[in-house]
Parts: sequence; C-alpha cells; structure tokens
Amino acid sequence: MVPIEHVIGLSSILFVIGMIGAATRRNLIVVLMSIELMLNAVNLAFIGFNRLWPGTAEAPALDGQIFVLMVITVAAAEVAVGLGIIISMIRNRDSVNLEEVSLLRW
Amino acid sequence: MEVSAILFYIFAVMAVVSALGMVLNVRNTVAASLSLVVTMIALAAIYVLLEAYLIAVIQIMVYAGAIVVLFLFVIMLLNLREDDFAPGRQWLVKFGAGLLGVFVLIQLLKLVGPGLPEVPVVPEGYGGYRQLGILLYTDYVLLVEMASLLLLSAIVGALILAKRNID
Amino acid sequence: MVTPTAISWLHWIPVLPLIAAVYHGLMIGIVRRSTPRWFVIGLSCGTVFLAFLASCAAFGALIGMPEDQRLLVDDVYTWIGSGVGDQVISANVAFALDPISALMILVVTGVGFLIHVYSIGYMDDDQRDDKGFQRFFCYLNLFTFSMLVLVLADNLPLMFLGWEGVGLCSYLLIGFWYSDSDNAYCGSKAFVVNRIGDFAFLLGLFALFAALSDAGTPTVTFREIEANFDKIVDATVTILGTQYRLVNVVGVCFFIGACGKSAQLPLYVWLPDAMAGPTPVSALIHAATMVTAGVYMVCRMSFLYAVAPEASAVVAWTGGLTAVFAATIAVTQTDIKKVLAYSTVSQLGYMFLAAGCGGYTAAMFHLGTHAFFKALLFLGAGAVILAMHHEQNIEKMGGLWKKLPRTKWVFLAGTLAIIGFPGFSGFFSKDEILVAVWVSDVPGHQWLYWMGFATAGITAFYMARLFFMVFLGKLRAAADVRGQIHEPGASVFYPLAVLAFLSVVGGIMGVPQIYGDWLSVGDSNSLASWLAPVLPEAAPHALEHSTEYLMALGTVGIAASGVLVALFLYVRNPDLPEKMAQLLSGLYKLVFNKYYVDEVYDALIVRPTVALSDTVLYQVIDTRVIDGVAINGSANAVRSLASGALKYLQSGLTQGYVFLMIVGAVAIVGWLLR
Amino acid sequence: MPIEEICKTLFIILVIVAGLAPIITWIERKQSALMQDRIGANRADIGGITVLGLLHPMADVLKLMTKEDVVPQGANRMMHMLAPLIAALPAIIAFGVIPWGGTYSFGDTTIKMVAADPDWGLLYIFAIGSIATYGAIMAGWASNNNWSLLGGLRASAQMISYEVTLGLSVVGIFMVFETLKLTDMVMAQDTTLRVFGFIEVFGGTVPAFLDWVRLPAWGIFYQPLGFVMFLTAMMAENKRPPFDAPEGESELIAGYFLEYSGMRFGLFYMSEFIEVIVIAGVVSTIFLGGWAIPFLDQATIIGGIGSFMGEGFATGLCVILHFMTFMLKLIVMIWLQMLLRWTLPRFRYDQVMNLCWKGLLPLSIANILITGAVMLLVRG
Repeated sequence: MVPIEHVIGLSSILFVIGMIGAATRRNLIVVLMSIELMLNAVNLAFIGFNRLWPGTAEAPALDGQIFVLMVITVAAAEVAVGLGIIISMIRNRDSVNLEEVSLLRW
Repeated sequence: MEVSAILFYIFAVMAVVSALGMVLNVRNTVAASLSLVVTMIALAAIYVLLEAYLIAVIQIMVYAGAIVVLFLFVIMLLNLREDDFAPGRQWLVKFGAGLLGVFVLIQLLKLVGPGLPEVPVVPEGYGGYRQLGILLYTDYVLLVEMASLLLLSAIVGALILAKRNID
Repeated sequence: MVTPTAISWLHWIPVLPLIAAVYHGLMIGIVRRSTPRWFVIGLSCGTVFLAFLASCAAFGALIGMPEDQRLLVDDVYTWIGSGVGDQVISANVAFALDPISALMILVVTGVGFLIHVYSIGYMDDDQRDDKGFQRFFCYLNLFTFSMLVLVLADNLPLMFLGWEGVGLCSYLLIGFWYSDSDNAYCGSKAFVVNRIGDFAFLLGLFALFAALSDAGTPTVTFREIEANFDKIVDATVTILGTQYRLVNVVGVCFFIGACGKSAQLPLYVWLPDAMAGPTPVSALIHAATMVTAGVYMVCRMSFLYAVAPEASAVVAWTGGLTAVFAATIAVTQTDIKKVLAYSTVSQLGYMFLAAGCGGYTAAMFHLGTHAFFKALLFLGAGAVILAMHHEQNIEKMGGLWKKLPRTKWVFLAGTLAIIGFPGFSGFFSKDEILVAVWVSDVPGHQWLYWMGFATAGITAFYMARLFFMVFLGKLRAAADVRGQIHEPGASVFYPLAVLAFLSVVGGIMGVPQIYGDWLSVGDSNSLASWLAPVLPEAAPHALEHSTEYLMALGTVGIAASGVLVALFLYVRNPDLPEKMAQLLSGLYKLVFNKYYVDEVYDALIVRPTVALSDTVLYQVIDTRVIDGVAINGSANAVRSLASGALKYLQSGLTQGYVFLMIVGAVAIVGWLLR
Repeated sequence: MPIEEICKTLFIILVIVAGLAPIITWIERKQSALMQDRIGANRADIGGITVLGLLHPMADVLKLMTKEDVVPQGANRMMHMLAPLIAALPAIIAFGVIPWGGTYSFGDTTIKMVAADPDWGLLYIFAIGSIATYGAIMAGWASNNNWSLLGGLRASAQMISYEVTLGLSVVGIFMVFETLKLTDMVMAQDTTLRVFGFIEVFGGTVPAFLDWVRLPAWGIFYQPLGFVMFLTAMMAENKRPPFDAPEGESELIAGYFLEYSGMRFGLFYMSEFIEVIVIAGVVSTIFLGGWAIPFLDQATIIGGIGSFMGEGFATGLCVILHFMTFMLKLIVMIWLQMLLRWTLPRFRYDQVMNLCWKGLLPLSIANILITGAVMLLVRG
C-alpha cells in the first residue's frame, strides 16, 4: 500500500477542488455537489488516518470509519434538504443561479 | 511497485480528473453530476484498498446509488439542460479562488509534512461489518440515535420545502 | 460515635406527602381540571396518615435498637458533589433518624394528620372558584414534606432546603386568601423577615464548613461535624478587628436563623401577622411545627452550643426576654388568634430559654407538649371562629359556654395545659424549663428564672382572660349571628378531642423524677432517657427535692393568681378592665400597640429601604446605569457598528459568504500551523 | 490463483450471459404462449428445422446485430452510447459472488464454486444494484426525448425507492444467519430445521416423534415475509412487468430506451433477462438454500457414497449434484418470475410507489422487529 501521506494528499486535492467549485460556480446544484466532494475528501482523510491506527482485533479502533458513516448520514440529510430548497427555488424564481437569490441583504 | 499501489494511483488520477470535470464543466449539469459519480466510485475503490470494506460498499450504495441519483433526478425533473448563465466578472473570482485553493492545499500538505508512521498490518476483521456494527451499537449508540433524529428532521424539512402546499 | 444503620424506606416518610402535593399541583397548574373533593381529601389525608404510620414504624425500629446505636440513615443519592481530593463537599439527599428527629416526625405527622382532618371541615365552606380547596391541601402537603425533610435531614444543606421549603409554604398559606391585599402583605412580610434569619443561617453554615475544611475534614453531615468538632472548638475568627471564638460566631449565626423561623426578638414581628392565614395553618405551621424548627435546630446543634457559652447566653437571654415581652403584649390583644400568636411567641421564647440554659431535653419536651396544646388552642379557636361566622374579636364573643357544649371542654383542656395546671402536660414541661434555668450557669440566670416565673403568671392571666371573655359572661355577639351559633362538624371536633387528650396526658412522657418517686416509677422521665444519647445534658442538677417542690408550688401559685386576677377582672367586674385601661392609658396604649415595634421597624428599616430603592437604586442605578448604559448603550453601540459598517458584508451573494468562510478557516488553520 | 478466477469468470460469461439469457427469451415466449393459449415462437428455421422455436434467440441476435444503430439528433452522443453498457454491466458482474456450489477438497486442492467470495457478498450485490440505476437515467437523459426523460425519471425514482425496501427486507436474514457472506449463508442452510424446537425455549422437552418433523433450514422458512418482500423489491428493481411503469408502452412508448435500436437496444433487452437470472440466483442462494440438497447435507453425501466408491468420486458426484440442484432452483425461480410477469397487469406509477413506501417499507421494518424479538427469545 502507498504511504498514507499520498492518501492525505489526494484528499487535500479533492478538498481544494470542491472548495473552488463551491466558491466559484453559480449553479446551486453544482455548489451542492462541490460540497459533497469536500465531504468525500474529508471522508478519505478519515479512512486514511484510521488505516494508520487500526487498533487490535480485540479492541478495534474504528473511530474514523464510524465518523465517516456519520458524515455520510449528514450528507444524505443535507442533500435531501438542499434539493428541497432547489425545487422551491425553481418554483419561485425559475432559476438555480445563486446570484439571482440575493434578496436577503442590507 | 505492488499492485495495490498501482491501483491506488489509477483510482487517484481518476478521482481527481473526474472531480475537475465536475467543477470545470460549466455547460452540462448532468455531465457534471455523472463526473461526481465517477469520483465516488474511484474513492470507493480506494477505500477497498485501504481495507475499509463496509465503508466502500456504503459509499457506493449511498453516495453513488442514492445521493447523486437524487441530484440527477432533480436536474431531470427541472429539465436543466444547459447551465447557461451569463458569464462576466468571473475572472477575479476565479483567480482569487484558485489562489486561495493553492494556499489551502499547501497548508493541508504542511499538515502531513512531518511524516506519518509506517502503515501497519491491519488486524483480523478490520473494517468489516461485524466490528463496525458492534461499535455502532455499543460505544456509539448515541451517535446512531442522533443520526436517526437528523434523518427524520431532514425528511420533514425536505417535504415541507418541496411540497407545493401542505394541507 | 454512633455507627449508622442503613434503612431503605425512610425516604418514603417525606415523599408520601410530596406525591400528593405534586399531584394536586399538576391538577391545578397544568391539567386544570377539577378533582372531586373526596379524592383530594383521601389523597392528602391518606398520604399524611401513611407517613404517620411509617413514622411509627420507624420509631418502633429505633426503639428496638441498642440505646447508644440509635441512628437509621437512608442515603438516597448524592445531591451536591463538588471538589477534588481533600477539598470535597458531598451533600447527599440522605435522611437520618435519631431520637430527636424520631420525636419530631411523630409530632409533625401526627399533629399534621389531625390538622389535615380538621381542615376538611374548616375549609369546607371555601367555595371560591380558584380551586381553593385543592390548593390548600396542596400547600399543606407540601409543607408536611418540607417539614419532614427539615427534620430528617442528615446534613445542613438538606436541612436548609427543608428550612426554605417550610418558609415558602408558610408564605403561600399566609397569603392563601390572596385576593385580600392585606393577607398578601402579611405573607410577604413573613417571607422577608425570614430571609434575614436565613441569611444568617447560611453565613453560619459557610463559616462552619470553611472552618471544617481548614481543619482538613470538609463535611456538612451532622454526625461528621460532631465527630470532627473537637478540631475546630478552639478556632477563632476575626470580625472587624476583634477575635471571636468560631463556635460562638457560628452559634449566634444559627440562632439568628432560628430567630427568624421561630419568631424571637427582634424578628418575631411576622408571626402575629401570619394569623391572616386560615386557622388550620396557624395551628400547624405557626404553632405546632414550623416555628419550632428553630428550637429543633438549636437542639440538633446542641454539641455546638454546649461548648459555646456566650452563644448559649445569647440564646437564653433572647428567649427569656421574648417570653416576657410577647406575654405582655398578649394581655391586651382582642383578636383571638393574635392572643394565641403572641402566646406562641412567648412559649417559643420559653423553649429557647431552656435550650440556652442547657436544658435541651426540657426544650424538646416543651416543644412536644406545646405542639399539642397550642395546636389544640388554635384549632379550638378556629372552631369558635367558625361558630361565630368568622368573627375573631373576643370582645364580641362571650357567653359561649352554653352554645358550644363540646368545644368548650377541649378549649378548657388546652387552656389548663398551657397555664400549667398540675398534672396537665404544660405543668411538667414548664417546670422542667424553670428547673433547668435555675441550675444553669448562664450569666444572670436568676434573672432569667424570675422572667420565666413572671411569664408563667402572665400566661395564666391572658389565657384565663381569653377563656373567660370567650366562654363566660354575656353573649356580646352581633345580633345577626346570635341565632346561628352552632357546634362545628365531626371532622373539626374529633381532631380537637384527640389533641385535648394529648394535651392532658402528654406530660406523661417526661414526668420529672421527683413525681415519679411518688408512684415508685424508676425512670419516669422517659423522654430524657430517650434523648440522652444525642443531647448533651447539663451537669446533673443537685437540687434538693424540697427546692424543686417549692419551685413547682411557686409556679402553680403565680399561675393561680394570674387566673384569679383574670377571674376578678373579666368575670366579676367586666367593666373594670375598661377603667383600668383608661387609668393607665399611656401604658395600655403602648402595650396595646405592641410597643410600637412595627412602627419603629417601619420608620427605621422599611421606609429608608424603600426610599433608597426608589430614588437611588431604581431611578439611578436601574434606569440610568443598567438600562441606559449597559443595555441600551451596548445595543446602540452594536447597532451603529452594524448599520455603519458590518452590514455591507451581507451582500446577499451566497458565494461571498463562502469566500469569507474559507478565508476565515484558512486564517485559523494557518495560525494553528504557523 | 488467476487461472482459476479467469476460468470462473469465463464460465459465468459464457454459460450465463451468452448461454442462459437467450434461452430465457425462448422460455418466456413459449410460456406466455402457453398461458395465452397460443403456439408461440416456431417460425425461425434453418432448412425447415424449427426445433420448437429454439432457433429464435439466434435469429434475434443476428437481427439486432445487423440493424442500424441510430443516434437521435440533439442527443448526447457519448452518454447515449455508454448507457446500455452501464445498464448491462452491473447485472453481469453481480454474478461474481453467487455461489454455484460449495467448497470441495480433492486431496490437497480446494475448489470453491464461486468467482469471488468476499466477506460482504450480499452488500456487494446491493452496491452493484444501486449503480444499475445510472443506465436507465443516462439513457433517458441522453436521448433528448421527453418520453425517454420521463421514463428515466420514473426509473430512477422507482429504483431508489425499492432499494430501501430491498435492503431492509433481508436484514432479518442477516440476523438469522449472522453473516453477509453468501457461501456461509448457503452452508448455514445445508442442514435441517427442527420445527418443534421452539418448545425447548419455553422449558419443555421435544417428544421424540415430533423431533423428526423437520424442514430444510432454508431462509424462506425463517423469513417467509422477507422472501416475499425481497422478491418483490428485486423484481421492481428489474423494471419488468408488473413494475414496468418506466417503460410502459401505453404511456411512454418504450420509456428510457425509446431512442435505441440495434444491439444497443439488445443490450437493454438482454440486461433485463440477465437480471432475471441474477434475481433467481440471489433469491435461491439466500432463501432457498442455494446448492444445498434438502435433507442431504454435503458430509452425508460424501461420507455415504465415499465409503464404497472412493472419496474423490463421491466429491465429484457431490459437485455435480450440487450444481444441478442450484440450476434447478434457479430455473424454478426464473419460471416463477415469468409466471408473475405474465399474470399481473402493469401497476400504475402511484401504485408502485404506494406499494413500496406504504406497504413494503413498514412491513420490512416490522419484520426486523419481530425477527429481533424472536431471536432474543430463542437465542437469549
């Protein structure tokens, strides 16, 4: 197996890609997908680090993987609500352009 | 180089390329989300290489099989064929974001700079459903309960947001 | 050191009334649905009766144990746990039963049960729409719970909890008829005056705990304090440059707390006003149980007072002065409940007199007998008030001897008991106190003795006056109620009968040995031997029997003369008191107006406080400083900052926020990894 | 050992995909004809020889291969081309974990009659099944046709919904067998179930004559409700009638593969039939004992025959017997699906959804609860 540094490096690259996507794309759906990508990058880091400290057969240390499960749960919830928002946004504004929903400002 | 390392690099390149494909594809939202699926599956393969089998399967089932399908579903439901937003005053933003991204990348890589220990041999049953399941329902049972509450509230929230009129 | 024996069901004694109180509270406050009266009665009286039975069982369990090991502890859970290592404080919800508390729970639940039963009849005509009947029983049960917690508490904080609980219930019950603002005022007064005492109580608690933790044994449990007490006996504290012994300071602080709760000088002023509450409340709270909590606490801490002669002297002198002072006021009062209230203050003074002089057994004895006869008197007064259709002025009563054929006998029994008629309970307990005062070495104990002696006479006088004015002479009632005067119902009378029986024979538990010798009873003062293991008794008094007989005879004599004077003044020559009052109008007015104590307090404390609060605290500190600077000022500052500059950050563009978030996160991570 | 794996993979592709799937088309034609009182396929002939119409599959393949591959105007060419592959691939690779037989040892060599035997075999099938959704979605979207799009939408919604029930309905089976490994599941079913054994749970003893009343320890006897729900959900995942709302001819013409022709259409067509086999394989593996012969476990066969015919021969015989048993069960399950497909009319779309969310999902959760309670009672 490759050194875990490489796994973390991959995770960092994916995270930054997701970050740039979330910050620059104006399509709300793509922004949501970029956030998913960031979450996935974090998951990869969790799994990689967990692989370094796996515990023993009697006392497994699987905190990283359990956290990944929780992140996946949160991501599912987030997507459900996010897509609900997108649908109601389309219904009200007929667009998923983030710049068109800027009513809530000074 | 051993087989697993080769596979890792193949999947890593696949993940990065498809992630870039997702972020940079400004014309076609469906293609972007299908790129995301490729990233997910590549990551699942990397999880298998890291011996997190259950997580890998769940990654495919939940991310590839449900979350991105939901994305596609919504995209198709709303019939968003083209991501045709007017371009303009994007250069600055993109440049700034790129700069920031590089900076964050450097920061993150500095984090692992000191070097990590050697990858140990995994114990018997690592990453399998037995160990994870036992942990989930003993030490982390509160987390499971909280997750169930979160999902419930997400269901209700999504319903209220998406339904035209609640009677 | 007594090793405690574990007992698992002791906590049910206080919890049972609590269940009823919580149920009533829920029904009144949350469910808001009326409960049938029979159920209210059954639940309230039933739980208190069960608590009484449990108390009897606990008492029996205690009797069955060896004499020097009588301590049952029910440790329920850790209530307050704090600190590490040596510096820990651990206050448990733990109930301890030793001979003193056993005596107290019998009184509280027994008399309490009788008063619950009495209340059924007394409150029956309370037909107002705010669920008064159920509310009354809710408070009454809550009071019973609090009092039992106070009595059974194993440590000072838990005792303080009960202490505050009874104070709260007292407040609630005094202002029970809150629609009359006077009653509400009286309740507030009781509450505020009690706060002063409670503050001192807390100070004493803190001082005691601080000293004990300095000595290396931080504890708040009574028996642990007692076990480690020799470590702090010689400790001193410096207050305002003067050194005092710690035990004296703590003792005085606790006693000030007791003054508030037990209505001693100078904090007695709330008790006469507390008569605004329903009569069963006066009987239960303001005569039999709560007001004796101070005496109980002093006896509980007797190991402290035994080595603090100065504090004991303060207790004794305060008690003695209160006894005389309140008795003189009682002479002129015309409200039947006020007379009894001042009488209560006076009798409580008696108890403190005894406790201060080292006669803890005598104090507890008088506490018990007083609970019987004073509850009886109050309830009897309640019966009279009911009969007179809520007329409380004794000048408008008179001649009820024929009208109330049953009540008059029980009232007479109570009167004789408090006067100290030979053989009645008050006779023995009062004697015990006077003997204890006579033999003590408190500075000026002869004075105290004569004060107690005089009080006995005055007590006889005013009680006789009360009895004569109510039951003898002409019927002075208003014309419209004359025809309707009637005996109260069964649930009112039977508790009276039981209490009358107890008042008459209650003294049997503590008959002094000199009378026991007549009947060849070896150990006639069973109360003293019962309490002996837990109360430090003063050195065995070396009085000759003849001296003791003489003292008893003297007391009886002065009581008899008091009664005779009352007979002369109020039965033979009903016009004479009026003339005397006119003759001594200055003195009469002074006494009639309770020595103007309320007015003096009002002028010296209440008005300056109100004025200070109104002008400085309210108009300057609250309005200007807190509202003006702290609240509006900070709000204005935030608002101007936000509207001037920060609002432009809220661009409405989601990705602007994402950018800012990333920049912030990068800054934090960069700083962490610098 | 790569050789062994390659052999197994080739076996799967050749026997199942290339062999069994076309034959099933014939079975379906003949069976439907039988049910509808027709004769069925009998026209394809080579020199007048029709062989009961068995030549029809061959003719089909030839026809599909030689037809023009049309890509409609405005379609996304790449996705349009990829979609059929993505639809067919998961169905084929799902075979990897289905055991065709048990584990046999000939002297030193041990043979496992399964291509891959991971610890999480059943989860693998679910994961693969969830990817299959993309074929329909991509096909529907890439065709640039409203009916296709609607078909793709319906397909994705239907498959996502039934995946939930699919997973939950077999949780009871996981609990009973305490494993996710398919070979272990079959091993656990290669024994018998004492019908009256529950008496011992309540402290009684089982009378000897009742102790002889036994059933094969198949999943279907432990989880009858789970079996029904799993089969239903699997069939719904396959989008064949009666769950063919995504491709309902009367509403959507042909749904998501409306714009396909030639061999690409053939791939969609084939993938459905392959999935029929997958369903049959999975169901018979986890509910019907897989290769296990009722009342005759592997040790008994090898011990009984080996005593007079030699161990090697007995094991070989056992392999053949087990494989035949599995094929028999497979065919019975395929036949059952055909029967259902030609018996039931198409559900309306809302009926499909109601059946899933309001019928099967609560039932499957109740099934889990009841199973848990019973297991707590029985196993303590």
